[in-house]
Amino acid sequence: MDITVREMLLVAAFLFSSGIFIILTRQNAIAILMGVELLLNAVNINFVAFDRFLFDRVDGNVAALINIMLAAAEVAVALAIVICIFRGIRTAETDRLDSLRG
Amino acid sequence: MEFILENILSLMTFLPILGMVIVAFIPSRFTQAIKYVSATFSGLVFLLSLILYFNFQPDNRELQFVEHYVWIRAFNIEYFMGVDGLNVSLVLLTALISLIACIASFGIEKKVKGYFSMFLLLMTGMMGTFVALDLFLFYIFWEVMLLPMYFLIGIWGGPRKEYAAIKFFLYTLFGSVLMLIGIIALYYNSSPTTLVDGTQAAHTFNIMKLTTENDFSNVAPLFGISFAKLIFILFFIGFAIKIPMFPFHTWLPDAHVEAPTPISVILAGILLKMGIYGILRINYQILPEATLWAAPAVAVFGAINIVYAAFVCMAQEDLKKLIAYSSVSHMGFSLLAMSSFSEPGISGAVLQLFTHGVISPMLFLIAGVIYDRAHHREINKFGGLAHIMPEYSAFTGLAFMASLGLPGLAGFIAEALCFIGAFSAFKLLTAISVISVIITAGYYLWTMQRVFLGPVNPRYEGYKDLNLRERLTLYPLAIIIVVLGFYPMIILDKINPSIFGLINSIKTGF
Amino acid sequence: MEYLLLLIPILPLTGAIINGTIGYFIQKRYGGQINGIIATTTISISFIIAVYLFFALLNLPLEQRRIILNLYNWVFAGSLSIDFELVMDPLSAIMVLVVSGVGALIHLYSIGYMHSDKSQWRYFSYLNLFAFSMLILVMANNLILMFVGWEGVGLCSYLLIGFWYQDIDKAVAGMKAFITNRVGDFGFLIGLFFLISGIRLIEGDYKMVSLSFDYLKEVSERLSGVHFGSFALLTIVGLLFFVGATGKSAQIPLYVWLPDAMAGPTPVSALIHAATMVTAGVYMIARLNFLYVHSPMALTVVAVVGALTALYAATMGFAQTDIKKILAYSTISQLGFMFAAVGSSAFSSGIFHLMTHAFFKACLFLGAGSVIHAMSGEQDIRKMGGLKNRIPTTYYTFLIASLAIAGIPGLSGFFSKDEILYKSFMSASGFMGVWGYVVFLLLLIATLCTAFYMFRLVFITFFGSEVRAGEEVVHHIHESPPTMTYVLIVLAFLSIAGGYVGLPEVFGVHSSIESFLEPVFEDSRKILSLPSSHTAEWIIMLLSIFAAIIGIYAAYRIYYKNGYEGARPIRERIAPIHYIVENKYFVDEIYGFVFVDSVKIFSYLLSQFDKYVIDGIVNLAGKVTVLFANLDGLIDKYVVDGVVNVVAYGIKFIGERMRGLQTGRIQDYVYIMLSGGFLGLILIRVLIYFMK
Amino acid sequence: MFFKFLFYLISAGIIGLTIVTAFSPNIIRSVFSLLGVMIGVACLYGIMGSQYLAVIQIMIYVGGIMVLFIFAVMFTSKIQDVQVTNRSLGKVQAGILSLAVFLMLAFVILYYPFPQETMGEHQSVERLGKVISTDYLPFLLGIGVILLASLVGAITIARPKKGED
Repeated sequence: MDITVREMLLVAAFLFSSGIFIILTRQNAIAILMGVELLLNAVNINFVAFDRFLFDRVDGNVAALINIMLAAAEVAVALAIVICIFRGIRTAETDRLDSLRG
Repeated sequence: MEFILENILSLMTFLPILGMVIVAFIPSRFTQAIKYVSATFSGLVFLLSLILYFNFQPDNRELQFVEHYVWIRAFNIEYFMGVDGLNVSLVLLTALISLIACIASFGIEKKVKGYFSMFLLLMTGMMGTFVALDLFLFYIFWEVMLLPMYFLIGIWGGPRKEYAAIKFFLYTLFGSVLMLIGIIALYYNSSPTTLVDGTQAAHTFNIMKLTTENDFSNVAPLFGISFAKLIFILFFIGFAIKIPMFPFHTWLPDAHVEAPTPISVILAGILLKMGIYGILRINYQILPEATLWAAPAVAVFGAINIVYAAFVCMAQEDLKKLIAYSSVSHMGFSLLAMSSFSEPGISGAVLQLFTHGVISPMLFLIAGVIYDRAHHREINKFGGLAHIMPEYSAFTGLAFMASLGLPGLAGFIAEALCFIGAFSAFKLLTAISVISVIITAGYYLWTMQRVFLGPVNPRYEGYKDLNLRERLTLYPLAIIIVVLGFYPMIILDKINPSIFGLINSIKTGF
Repeated sequence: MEYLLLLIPILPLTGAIINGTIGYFIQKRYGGQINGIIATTTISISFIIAVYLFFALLNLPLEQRRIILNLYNWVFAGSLSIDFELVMDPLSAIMVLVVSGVGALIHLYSIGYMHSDKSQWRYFSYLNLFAFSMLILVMANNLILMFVGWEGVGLCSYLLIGFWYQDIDKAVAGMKAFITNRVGDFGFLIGLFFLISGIRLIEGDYKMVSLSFDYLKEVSERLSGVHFGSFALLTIVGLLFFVGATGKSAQIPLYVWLPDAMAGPTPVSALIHAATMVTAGVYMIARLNFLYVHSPMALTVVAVVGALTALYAATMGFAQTDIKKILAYSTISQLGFMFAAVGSSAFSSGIFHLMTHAFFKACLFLGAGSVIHAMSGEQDIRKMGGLKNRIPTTYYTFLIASLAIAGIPGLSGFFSKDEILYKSFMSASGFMGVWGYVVFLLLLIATLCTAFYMFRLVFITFFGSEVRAGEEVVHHIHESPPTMTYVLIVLAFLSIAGGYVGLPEVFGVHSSIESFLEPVFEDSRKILSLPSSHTAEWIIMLLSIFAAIIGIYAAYRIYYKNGYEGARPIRERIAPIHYIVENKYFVDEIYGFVFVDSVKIFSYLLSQFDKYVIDGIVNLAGKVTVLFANLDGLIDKYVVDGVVNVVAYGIKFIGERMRGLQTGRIQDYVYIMLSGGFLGLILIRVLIYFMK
Repeated sequence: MFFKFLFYLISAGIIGLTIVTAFSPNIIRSVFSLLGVMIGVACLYGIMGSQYLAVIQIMIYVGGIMVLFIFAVMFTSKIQDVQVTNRSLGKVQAGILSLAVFLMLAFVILYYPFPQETMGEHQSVERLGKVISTDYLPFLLGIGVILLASLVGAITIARPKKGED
């Protein structure tokens, strides 16, 4: 068993930057949410990795667990909003949602 | 049971807040649910107050059911609650009248949720004011009570509600500002002592400590006036507005006339009592010398209250205004009696708080009943109602008779004790005040005659007699009035020993 | 046995509660008679118990004739401890017998009299409540409890006078009665307060004080030494209590309510306003005899006022035409006799007259009720006449009672009135001095007047050839039902026999009522005794018989033939005086102006003062504050706000330049955020580099 | 060695699927590849010995969240013709920026002096359970409340208003 913490973290970092990339490029609100999910997963991997490789503790696991649950809550609300908006203006493109534009 | 008895005062004070939270979570469509939840919480508080009252040991002159913790250490503020003979009857009264008023509120239809939230908050404020024994805590509850009252009058009131609400608010706020100055002055002149957990404190807000460990008569004068006398005046004006004492009484008729019926009930039944209670608790206990100094003036104001308000009652056209002024007159009895420093006098004054606290709510409920039907309260426009609404008329008769001090009903014993006590100190003043016995009979019977007797006014034909809600509020009060008339010892038993202690402490300095 | 005492007042109370709560349904379902029967039963049982207790009392030795029931500690505050205590001693016993006995008869009578009324349940409830209050009044063993009854009977009187409240005049009459009584209570209460502070003065602050009559008797000796200013305490107290008594017992100056009180149903007038309630003042003074004997001055005032009232009210009876009002003035007059008696320290004579008066005046009122019943509600004697043969039972009983009140020998009124005349005469040589003769003379003239106005009434009403009323009324005239006539017969019998319990000493027998009451009054007699003279008694007896006969003869001369019209020549000759007397000396009008109107005006002025001056000051303060606030507002707007506005405009300017950044696109924000982050990082790195 | 191999395999899968997610113009494909990523992450947890977390990951992400995503996509478009545009804008700048982020993270990861790696005992479910139900109990309760509240909120938001279809 010689996986190192660095390798694990690199995978997470990749996920993280991919998430940012998705958020930056996509117009569709659902797609943006997917990017956010990627970010959260990357962070979770980090938590678990630190727990596993550096400290003999489970606090990171707990944090990851809470993160997952929060993500669930967040997604539920966010998708509800998306559906609500879609029903109103028949689009999920965030570019069109500029009623609040300054 | 053990838990309840140990925390009964906090429970009684904060249960309504819990009720308020629950009410806040009920959607405002479910008005019935809101009403029943509020009534349940009022009922619970009343139940607790009964437990408290019958577990109260009158012969033990110590404070009972004490809850005493350090609250804000930085300012030596303590969470200190307790009951003795002075406030135990008032706690019972508060719970009782709140319950009655809550039932009477079932008729409210406008913004029910907001109304009951405010109502429950008001209950907390009132209960807290009566049981707090730390000046700061007392002040907080005193102010907590003010806000809901403002909204209750200002939103659910009659045509001139804004004027009345603002008048009430400003008057009371003016009083409480003076009181706050007094509280701070007392705090900074109190001697070092220990808090309840044994830590040292340079100053204290604890009323009991201020009473027993401090003598304010020796503090250096302020602005050329003796410190104790100045503080006495500050507190006294603050409380006098609440009583209300002539010439600070003009908020009361307006507030009563504009307030919805249950709020009038609360105002007359509980809020007015706070003035007298505050004077007895704070002025009398903490500043005995100044109290002795001020007693003749207080007695004069009491006599003016009694006679002046009685005369003003004669000329009133509005039923509610008449009852409001009669409240002013009746609070004068307490004021006059307690400045005599005799035991019958002060016992009578405290008993008067209770009996008036039962009778005047009944009167306001009665005024509310007729207002609900006729939508006006002009005495001269009625006539012959006794024929249309016999049960209602019977209750009105009972309440009027009780209020004019008919022996055998609750009002008499209290008034007689007040007069007996006062007469030993102020013969002429009391004799003048007794004139009110005639005037009171005059205005009540005249009202009775104009509203209920005489030929039936066809305009009011077909009015329904009391409904269930009105019966639920009037019957208990009527029963209490009769029972207290024949057995006033229910109350007197509990208050007597403490009164004895209070008078001794005044007469011997402290 | 003590608990039987409690039953006496409680039974009528039970009746009152039953009739007051479910009586309405009873009447609706079974008819009003049932209400009447309930009420009558309760009070009758009370009467039976009272009789039993009376005999039980007689069986006790003289010194121990007291039954006391201490129920519970009623009021306790400071050094004041008042018990709820009932007592049955000879004085109470007589009062209880009169109240429950006459009361029971009148309840019975009412069943017939009220049979067509719609709210009999209310009537009988009030009547029973009255009986309860009156019994409490006479059985109370302390002043405060007595006051409960005292006010309770006042309340019932108010309720019953205004029983037919839809007639506003009747309602007003009730109110007048209550408020006039309250004026008396004002005096009574202040007297009470004086008494208590006097007791505190001699007992100190810490001795327990109960206001029971035994206790008062005990301290009365010491109290007689207390003075407030230049007045003896007991004089002040006595006079103030008497003020209370004038209210309740309709004496000068507070008698005005009683004639108006005749607005109530006739049995009520008989029970409350003739036989029982109005005698409460007399009872009170007799009960407090031990206080009064220490103050001859108070007693003198009582006697003189009583005698004045006796004459004054009798003269007012001359010109009245309402049958009930004549009887009302007669009652006031007779009460004056009683006060004269107790004022002359002849307490037992006063009580004796109280008792006989209860019989014959109840009989008269009920007779009048029967007449009114027969006349279909007509009360004006000018419209009556010749009723003798049409309603014979009523006529004979009425005649007997009239003879009794006029003081014809052999009937009860003669014995009691004669006793009063004699005692008041003797008091002149006792403590009263010349005032005693004044009282005696006034009473003697009043006796004459009594005989005159009573027989004026009898002659106008019952004699003459025809009834002076309309055809229909005449057609309806009928004797009353048996429940009413039997009561009349019983009362007429009592009007005759009642006097024989108090035969005068000159007949060589001992007055049994006087000896029965002896335990109550004997201590007082030791302090204040009247001399006795048999010669004087004979002479006075003859004088009073003479006066009565003159009065009756005068009435016969004037009224026998032509009824009311027979007095026309005299009336015309003294027209102005008649006018004044007919209008009751305008006392009502004067009182109305001096007290009622002035109070109304005064209270109106005060309320205006309250509204415009006191509240005006408050509102003015409010307005001034608002004015200041406005001024302040102006400053705020142009000075303080000016500065603020400059800042705000600056920010607005910048904001408008910056708003382009606010695209609303998430992507832009992320760009900016990340780029900013990087820039920040680089900046920090550079800074660190240079710091090193 | 087996784990190492497995790790590389999974990592490669994750990376590949992530790239598909990021670049596919078809949103359905994006969603499904994201699903794959999630499963991969769950496998990573498993490799690291947090079996419990792996199960949770699969249950919540795969079973819950991803299904939600799919539903959301379907609600916002007609399933037959995938009209839902998945346009991407400014790929170049975004690429530069995200690459910069990745490089920075990689730099930190590679050069940060991590402490000595310790291989503790298994991150057993038992241990996790103990910690959650003692030290972290309030958090757990709080999360529960938040979850409830957000679900209620989501329903309220997504429910058609009266008068609408």
